[in-house]
Amino acid sequence: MENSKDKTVKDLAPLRDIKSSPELCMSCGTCSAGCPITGQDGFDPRKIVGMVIEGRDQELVESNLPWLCTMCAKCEHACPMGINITGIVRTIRGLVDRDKVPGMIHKGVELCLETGNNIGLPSEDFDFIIEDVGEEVAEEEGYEEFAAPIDKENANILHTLHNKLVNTQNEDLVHWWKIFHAADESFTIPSENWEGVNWGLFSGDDESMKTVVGRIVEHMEKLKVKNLMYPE
Amino acid sequence: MDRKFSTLVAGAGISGVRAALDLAELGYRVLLIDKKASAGGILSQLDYQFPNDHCGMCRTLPMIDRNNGAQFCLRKGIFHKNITFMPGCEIETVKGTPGNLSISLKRSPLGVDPEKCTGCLSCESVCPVTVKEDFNGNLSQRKAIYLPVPHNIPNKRVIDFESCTKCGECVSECPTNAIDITKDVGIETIDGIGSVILATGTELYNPDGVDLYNTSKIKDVVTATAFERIMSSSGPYKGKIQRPSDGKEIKKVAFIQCVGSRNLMIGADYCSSVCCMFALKEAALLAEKTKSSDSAIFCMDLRTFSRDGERYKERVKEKGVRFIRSRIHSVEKDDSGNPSISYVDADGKQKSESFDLVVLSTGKSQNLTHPSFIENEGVFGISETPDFKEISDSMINSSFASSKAIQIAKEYDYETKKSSTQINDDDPKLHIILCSCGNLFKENVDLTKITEDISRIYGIGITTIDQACSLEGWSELKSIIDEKGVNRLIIGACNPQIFSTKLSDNSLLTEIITLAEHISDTESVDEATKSILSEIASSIGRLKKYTPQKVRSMNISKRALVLGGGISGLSSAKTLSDSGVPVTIVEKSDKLGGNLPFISDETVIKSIKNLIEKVSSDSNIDILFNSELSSHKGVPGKFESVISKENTELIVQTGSIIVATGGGKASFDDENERVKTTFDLSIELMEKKVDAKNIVMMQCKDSRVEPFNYCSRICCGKALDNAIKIKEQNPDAKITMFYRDIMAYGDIEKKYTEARRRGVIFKRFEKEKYPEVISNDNGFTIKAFDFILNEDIEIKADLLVYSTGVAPQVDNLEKTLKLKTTVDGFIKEVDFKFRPVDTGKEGIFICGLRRNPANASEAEKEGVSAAQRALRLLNSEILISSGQVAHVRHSICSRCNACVTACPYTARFVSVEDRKVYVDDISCQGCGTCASVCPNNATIIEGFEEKGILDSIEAALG
Amino acid sequence: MSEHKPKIVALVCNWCTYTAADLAGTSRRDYPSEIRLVRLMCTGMIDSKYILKAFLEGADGVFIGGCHPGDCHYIDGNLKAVKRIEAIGIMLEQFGFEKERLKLEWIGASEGPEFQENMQEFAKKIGDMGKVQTADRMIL
Amino acid sequence: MTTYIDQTESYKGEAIKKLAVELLKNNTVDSLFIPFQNSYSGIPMPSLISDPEKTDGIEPIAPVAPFNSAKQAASVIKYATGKKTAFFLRPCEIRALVELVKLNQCTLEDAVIISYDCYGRVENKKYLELLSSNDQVNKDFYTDESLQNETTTTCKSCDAFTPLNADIAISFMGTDQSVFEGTSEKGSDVLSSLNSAIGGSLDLKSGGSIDQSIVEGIKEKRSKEKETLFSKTSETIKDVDSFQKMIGSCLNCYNCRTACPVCYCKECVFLTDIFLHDPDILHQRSIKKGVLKLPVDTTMFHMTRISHISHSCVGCGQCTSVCPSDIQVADMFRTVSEKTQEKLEYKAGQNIEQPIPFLAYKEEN
Amino acid sequence: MATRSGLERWFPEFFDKYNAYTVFDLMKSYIEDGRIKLDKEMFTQRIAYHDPCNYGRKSEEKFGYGYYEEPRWILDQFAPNWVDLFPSKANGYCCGGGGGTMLTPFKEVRSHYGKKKIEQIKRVEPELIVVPCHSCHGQIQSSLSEAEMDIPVKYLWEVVADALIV
Repeated sequence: MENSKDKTVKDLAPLRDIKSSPELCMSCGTCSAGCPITGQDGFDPRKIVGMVIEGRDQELVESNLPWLCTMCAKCEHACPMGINITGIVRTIRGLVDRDKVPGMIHKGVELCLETGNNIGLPSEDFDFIIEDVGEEVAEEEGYEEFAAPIDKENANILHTLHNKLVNTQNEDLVHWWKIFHAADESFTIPSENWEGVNWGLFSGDDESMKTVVGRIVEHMEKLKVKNLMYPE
Repeated sequence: MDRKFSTLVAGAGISGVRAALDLAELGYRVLLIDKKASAGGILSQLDYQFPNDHCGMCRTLPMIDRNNGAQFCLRKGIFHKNITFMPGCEIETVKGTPGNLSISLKRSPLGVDPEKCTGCLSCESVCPVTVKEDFNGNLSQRKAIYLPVPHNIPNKRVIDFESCTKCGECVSECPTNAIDITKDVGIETIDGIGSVILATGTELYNPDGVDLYNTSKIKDVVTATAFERIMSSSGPYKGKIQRPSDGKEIKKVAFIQCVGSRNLMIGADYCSSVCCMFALKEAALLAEKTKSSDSAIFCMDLRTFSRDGERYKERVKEKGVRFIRSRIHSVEKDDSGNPSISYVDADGKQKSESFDLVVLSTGKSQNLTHPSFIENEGVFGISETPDFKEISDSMINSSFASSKAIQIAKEYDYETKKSSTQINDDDPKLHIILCSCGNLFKENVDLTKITEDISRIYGIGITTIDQACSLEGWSELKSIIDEKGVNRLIIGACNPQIFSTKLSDNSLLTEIITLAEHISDTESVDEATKSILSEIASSIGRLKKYTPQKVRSMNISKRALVLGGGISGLSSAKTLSDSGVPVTIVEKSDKLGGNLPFISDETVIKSIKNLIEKVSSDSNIDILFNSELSSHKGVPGKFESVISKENTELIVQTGSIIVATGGGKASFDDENERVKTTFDLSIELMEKKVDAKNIVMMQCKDSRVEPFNYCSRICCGKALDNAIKIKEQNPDAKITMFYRDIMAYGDIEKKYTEARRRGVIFKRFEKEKYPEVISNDNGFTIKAFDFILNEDIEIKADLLVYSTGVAPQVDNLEKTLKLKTTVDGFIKEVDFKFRPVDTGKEGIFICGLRRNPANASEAEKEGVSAAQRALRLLNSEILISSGQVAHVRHSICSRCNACVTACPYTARFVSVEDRKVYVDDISCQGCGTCASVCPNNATIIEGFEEKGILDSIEAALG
Repeated sequence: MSEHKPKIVALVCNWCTYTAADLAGTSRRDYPSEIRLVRLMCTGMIDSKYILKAFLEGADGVFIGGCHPGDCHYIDGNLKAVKRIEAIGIMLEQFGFEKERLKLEWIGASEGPEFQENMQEFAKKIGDMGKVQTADRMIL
Repeated sequence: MTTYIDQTESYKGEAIKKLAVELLKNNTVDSLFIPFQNSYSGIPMPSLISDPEKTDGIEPIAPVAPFNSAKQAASVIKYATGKKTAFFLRPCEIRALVELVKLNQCTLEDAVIISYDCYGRVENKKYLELLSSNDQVNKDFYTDESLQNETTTTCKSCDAFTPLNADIAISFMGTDQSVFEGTSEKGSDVLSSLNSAIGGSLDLKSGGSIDQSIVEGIKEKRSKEKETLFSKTSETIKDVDSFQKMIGSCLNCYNCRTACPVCYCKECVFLTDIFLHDPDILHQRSIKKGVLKLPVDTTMFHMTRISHISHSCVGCGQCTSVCPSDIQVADMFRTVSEKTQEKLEYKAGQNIEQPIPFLAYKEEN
Repeated sequence: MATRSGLERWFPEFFDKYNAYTVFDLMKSYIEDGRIKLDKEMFTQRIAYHDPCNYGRKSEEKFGYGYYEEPRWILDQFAPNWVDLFPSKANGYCCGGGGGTMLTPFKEVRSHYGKKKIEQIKRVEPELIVVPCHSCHGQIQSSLSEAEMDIPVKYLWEVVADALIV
């Protein structure tokens, strides 16, 4: 990890615009009152902030707590001190040894860095799926002209994809394509590094996150696309 | 140049009214304006006040020269001969210098001529525009032409031009042509004003549109003010305590504190100071009124920092109100449509609870500033920023501001007008004037029968005037008075309030009958006639037997005795001396300044030193060091005090006494040099660095628990100052503060925020569990329970700082001066809210720490405020008694002294010389309690002679 | 007893109940017109003779209205009156005046509706009781 | 407490007289306030005696009381003078005196109150009649039941006949002896200092034997009497017509109020301008009612008086005794007062520490 | 969210060269410019709309703008009977699948979250739920099945695509 070990979550967590550090917390309980999972498995946002203030980072890093949070920010929305609670959670997540990141998140990040998508789908499979689903669309009335544009240069819009659409729910790939088609929009899908989601956000892994975002910039340049449709 | 008004007071809320009355009572003419169409400010909406859960606002009214003001409920309006009230007015600009300010006012039209409006309601009935009534927290509706405060007197309508469509229906319907909808906002300039007092108050935070509270989606979420209206019998539901959505009786309420306060996200880094007490009061009232006990106050700290607040809180708790330490995220609805709230309870569990109603304790609106003309010389703000204050604090701050205005009024020699009209005491010559009010009374009352009967039985003449309220009617009325040589008059009209002010300067004795009260849609002409007849008869009875007393005057000893040379005493003395009143200060020690050695704020120290300097060099102020009051006698205006000074005794004659003997640190002893008090630490920090690394601060040491069950108000602020200072000196110092409630009211909240920002750790503890301290070789270990982390904690410390609170001086003055004290030994004021520095014994005032815990600037202001009250007595050479006071007929008095015990003002005393009972005219307020306990009418109240009352009862039943 | 319109004397304090009554009657009052208001500065001012006089002159009821405890302009005049009024009631009862005919109520200045309600209720109750025994009689 | 028993005298009046004289003679007190038979009036009148040589006429327990002497007693001790006086009073007179203390009309600082079990009194006229036929009536009254039957209605129905709030109480019901009991510290001190002044010749005992059942028996009889009387009276006054009939012949002479020991006003309110009406008022009343009986305000007077002092009524019956129209004022007063005092939880003359109900105010919290 | 914040953080120059649009911006402009036409008869059923945290609250916090009105405007164009959940928009409840929690093994906590959402949904009794987020879509579907409720969940662009008149 690039994070320097002598800095605590308190120092590392990004601040919101009003520069409210975790110390400002007056343990009022607004966050805990509003969080839907307060009390579940020992979760309590106020407690997390409290522990961060006291520098009890290690306990947090070793616990499930940062991973139970959906970082939905309902707590922050009402926090009278404007404390960036989700930022704190993400910072803690980032301090967790990568091999201890629970579930699929970090594995997805690694796969993405390696293969260009979070599920490690080989590109021939990808090409096949896109083409196949594209053809299905073209079979529908009114979409006869449709063909899924891969690596088309000078398109108006870059369209990245959510891995689950390619993998398990490819019937859902078609909706945007139909809309684009109906709107007579010129768009393109990159053949490599087509992943639209960026799990580095969830795992607290800035470096990987940056790499994945960088790929989008690359697409724009390489394919000479003018506009980006945010993937999510 | 017109130099009519010595002072313009902007804002007619309780602060403005207090300031205006301060000046008016000294005889200065005041122009009182308010942006709104009516006076009264926020208090006009509130029926109840902590600590007695009732009102008592009328106690603000003058007690000396009281006939100059109206003698009725102050919430219904303010009337004083020296106060001119202009509604719908705002200051645009202020130019010029003190003594000659030129003020331009923006005047919004009210649409209705108050001189002509009879309050007949016909305009309202035809007005097609219905809007929400903000007076009732938008829970009821009103027309575009309406009565701004439903209980106002007189009940003049105004037009809300924002919603008025100018359809003109009301104009043609008005029977007295009182309505004009053509006028626009105008600018009016008034010159020659001495000074301006800005008492525009503040605005309440508006929670509408905040998605957390959902006031628009959940009808049963209301603001605290709206809830007050719900509980008011003049409110939207006429006193039925029901909720807005479905009319269900309200039993269980959730109060959400800090709505709009203590919130950096909205720029509200302050505490609004009053909401906690407000919520407590409302919760108590609800519990009382509906016999319910399941309400909850959701708070962070419960800021009960006023003197009696702590005990009040406990009483509320006994009523079953819960205090839950959880700020609320948002309000939702349960499946049955009740508002519901999620919160975290004491053991960290999340709970969801439904309530009948959710009350938002809204504080002051954020980002308010004073208008720029506050910078102009001669403009005095009641507070530094638009602020919320507890009523007693407001009263004190108002008098602080008015004392400055009085200096200017004096300096520039504004005319004073004090009067006690001598009522004509010739043999009674009665006449009756009835207004037929167009055709209203002609049609509904048999005026002929009335005239005949009165003449037959009483031999008194009656004249009927068509419209007495019109100009012609008025002059006709006056000519009748002159013509008939009348000295007693009975006026019957639809709305006679008009006459009471018009006739008030006259030596006529007037009785006013509201004729409209006798007419009812369901009753016949005969009934109304009979009813009016008996009321006239009744008035005749009273007027005939009214024996006006000669206005009495008394020379006063124009000197004040200030007991105590501390901060409040000094400011009192200074204010009095500046007003030309010689002062004797009696100081127990050998120096002035009181608690000066315990103050660490450089600016405050400087200002106190400055004050000492000024007082010491003031030739008008005598200072007696090493002396104490040993005994006291006399009446207000003429007190005689014996001062003992180093084995000698001196007698001082003064018109007034100000008790400012103060108080100090509560006693605390600890040998260990690593244990300090917050006060001592603050002094130490001025000079040197604190070398401790781990500092633990413990609040409320032997404080807010029996027997010292009150909040000392200043310790939290001081402890926060200390913490910030230590952090400034040494950012790595670890500071933990154990607290029960951080009493960082008002802008002290900013210190609390700052301390946290600097990394001071705050841990709350419960009253029942004071953190345990274990001393060891290296320092201390403090054991406590952490409510956030839900675990026992141990904190090491090498310096332990206790906030030990303050205590009143033990000086026995309550016995010497016969004053009342609180259970904690503070001298009690007569009314905590509305007369905070009056002791209840006229002429004796109380300020500073002897009355309640206060910081230096609060004490200073109290001192000025007390001086201000004393000035009412000391401002002139003679005191003129008001009419309507009690007298003793010594020839038939049996001296049972029942009256002496009964008098609420200790205005009666038994003379040592002749054992007779005497009344002090100045203290007597004419309440008549003495007369009712006197079996043989040896005590009489002017204007309420028993004979007159008995005759009027007899007549009424004739 | 619908025909009988009770005569009621209401002794009210200037600060609270009188202003409440005033509020109730600012336009047209809808409390029974046989109520005669007698304004006094304070309920503490009420002499027992006033109550006796009213009953001896044939009042069917005497209503006393003052400020709520704690509200009294004169600190506690209202509370001082309570015992005295209670004692008169005890005495009157022995002379055959039903105790319901004398009523003491706290009505605050802004409580116009309360005043109205109280009056209606009191008038109704007194009306139902029938005429007071002193009515239409020569009382020595 | 010190008790002294005089076993030498069979007539208890004599024993009391002896004690009184000794008190004065030995300067234990400065004066005596005691019924005294002077050479002019047939009835022993309360007198203030300071010369021990002029004590012959003392008739301490003659069965008559020309008036309730509390007001006269109060006039002697209106304020402290340092002149110690022994007051020989009937129980009802002490009760009235206690009320007057509370009404600030006197102070007991200089007073020693001596009292005795009261068998009642006969009306003044009756007494003179009895006296004319029997000059031993004072003594015989205590042994002759037929004489005792001549006492007033009030006395016959008085169940508060034993001394309360006295400093020295003399029991003679239920015992043949005259038992002088110091019932207060002051009383005991008086007895002891008298004893030492006369060389210890007083027969001081720790207590006499009194047959309480006899006292109780009398009490029961009188209570019953009282009950009957009150229930009859309360029926009379409850109905306006019968009440008006009862007071119908009242002359507004105000004798009752003058005789009343607790009506303490210097001048009655009914003699002030409040009730002294102008002719136009009288005409107005007449016009309104058609007929106006004069003098006016009779009912108002009686009821006002009741309202003013019924809580302090000690039930001495003097009001009835003085009424020229034979109105049973006392019956009415006592009946109403009993209920009033019961409801106010106050008993006239009982507890000197308890203030008069609505003249004491509790501090609000 | 991740892409936009990543671009703003590490590639600020991106915005000099290119424009970036959210799904709402695109759909709204297609409709406004008349580039697509929608069938107003197709979605007349009661539709509940769910605000994803990322497009709403978090976008508002991070970028100063929350996409609350756009999706509602889009629904207004062809689905007259859509309703809001309560609370919604900036104070809405997370579906329970945010922050990558779909990928973690803490299913129980996730389903606790989901229950809150289901309660909200139940209260408005919808026939269809529309979301503009892949995570929310998946999480709400799984919460519904856990609650044994048979209500379809569709993407916002899915209903738009279905309503296209081509």
